[in-house]
Amino acid sequence: MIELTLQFLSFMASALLILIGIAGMLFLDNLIKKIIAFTLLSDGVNLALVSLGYFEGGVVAILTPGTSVAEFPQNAVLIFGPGIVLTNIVIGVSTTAVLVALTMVLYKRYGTLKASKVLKGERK
Amino acid sequence: MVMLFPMMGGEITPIVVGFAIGFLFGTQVYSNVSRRTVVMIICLCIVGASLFQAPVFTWSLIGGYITDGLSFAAPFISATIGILLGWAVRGGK
Amino acid sequence: MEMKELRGSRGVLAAVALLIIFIGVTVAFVQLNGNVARGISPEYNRLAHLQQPNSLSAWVYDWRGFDTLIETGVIYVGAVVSVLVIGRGLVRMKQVEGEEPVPQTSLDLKIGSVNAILKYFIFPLVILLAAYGILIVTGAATSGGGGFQCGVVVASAYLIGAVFFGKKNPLNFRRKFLIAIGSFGWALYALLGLPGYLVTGYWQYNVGTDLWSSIAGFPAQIPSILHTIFGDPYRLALVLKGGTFYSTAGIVPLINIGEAFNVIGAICLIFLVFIYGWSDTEEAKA
Amino acid sequence: MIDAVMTVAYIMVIGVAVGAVAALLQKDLLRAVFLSGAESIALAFIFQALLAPDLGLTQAIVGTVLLPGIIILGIFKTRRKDEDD
Repeated sequence: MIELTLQFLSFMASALLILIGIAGMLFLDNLIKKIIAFTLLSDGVNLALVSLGYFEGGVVAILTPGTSVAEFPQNAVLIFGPGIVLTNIVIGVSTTAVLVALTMVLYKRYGTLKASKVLKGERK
Repeated sequence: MVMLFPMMGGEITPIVVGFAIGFLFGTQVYSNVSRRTVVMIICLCIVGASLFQAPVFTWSLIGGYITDGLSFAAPFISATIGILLGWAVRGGK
Repeated sequence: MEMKELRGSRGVLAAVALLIIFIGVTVAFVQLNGNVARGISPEYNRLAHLQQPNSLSAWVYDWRGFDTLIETGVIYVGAVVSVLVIGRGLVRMKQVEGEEPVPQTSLDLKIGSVNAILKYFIFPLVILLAAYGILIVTGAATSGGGGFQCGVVVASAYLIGAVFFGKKNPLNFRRKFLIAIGSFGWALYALLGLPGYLVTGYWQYNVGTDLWSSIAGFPAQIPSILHTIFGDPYRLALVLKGGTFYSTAGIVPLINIGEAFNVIGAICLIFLVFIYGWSDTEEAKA
Repeated sequence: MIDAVMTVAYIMVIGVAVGAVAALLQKDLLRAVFLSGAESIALAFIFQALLAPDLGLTQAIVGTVLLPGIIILGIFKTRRKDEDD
């Protein structure tokens, strides 16, 4: 039997977010909604990476006044995931900006936000 | 106050750097608000600085540390003053 | 794909495919759950007493400096591509020649009666948000936060000003200013790798802190002049349980400032071009 | 051991999933963007509970101001409602 810890629940939430993101990016017709689904997908991946390093009773991996030097390395959470996630968030922001800009250009040319109409190629 | 001197570098440098960056951004501020608003900004800034507390590893009066529970984020105050000064010097109405 | 195309067999296929993806992801996560090694890393365990306060930034800058270098590049490229796509340039190239660029109307949010009281409070909010961003970047070496956080806080201050004041944005960053600080930030970030490279052979080696000199077999010793230049202005005393340690953050604060400038330039440029467009009239007015 | 932070975190895990589903079901695009911002706030709480406070700060700002800001600016330049014809 799997224990319902916070780590397990976060993993499940991130799996759900990844599923929702993929489904939204594939099956929704609106371009803006596809972009929102993309941000949800990247949120899910970030959550999975962060919850990788967590364990019960850990401490934040930043030295604060009064920390015990000897116990800190054993108690601190794994710092590898957050280090990657910070980069991931940045890349998510710039990718979203480019996607929205391209969507605005598509709207200008086709007069619609529906991906199916854009794919048919009817100019406005 | 433990041993003032070796730590002074780490406490003064953020204040100076904050003031410089604030001045740089202040040169881009354009607004025509009254003098009362400026006074309000300074008051709000001191309140905010006491809310944020002094940065960790700040132990002397220069960094804004007074006692436990009462300390001011000195870079925040200096950044606000830098922005206002830069606005006064190079900014516009 | 339209929703009505999903009825029938294609819908069943799509559902099965999604189910397979979900099961695969979930099984992988269940296997990972609780099976990750504790602690930070063997290297960190050995070196904890020589480490600087914020171990995240130590990781990022000592080990993964390249990664963040590319990240700063990515966000700058994002801004440039946004400018090219929305403003003139890419849109007016060859085969789409006869077409006008995207309408350049400025965002004029008429929030009905956004009255004087709101504006009376928005201006201090914008100024204090910018100051808070500067506080984050100056304290980055000793607490959570860093260059990117500072950049996004200042950029959100810019966005708030643009939304509530329209063209009379109090934090009125010009295009040239944004490009200048963005490029300066990236150059600062990249070039700060040079001292470490010249001395040890590793790009973006954290010179002031000098983590690895105590390891036997490390190729080079850092000259003390570099310690003085990069280390001493940020010298700190860490009062921990095991005693008082003197530490310095090395080049990490300078690198943070570079990244903050880069991010401010890039994200504010994205907002500027989304809101006002890239027309020449804007520059002539200002 | 159940304390306040953990309870909030468990609630927020549910909130993330509900917010994500609710955001994609909206007809009004602005409402969808605001719901995705709410999902981001919940995610920031989870990051805090998972002992990554600087990521919580970043996610709170990026997810509630920057990303919705960019997408809302895009919506203002295109159209607000999801067309149904």
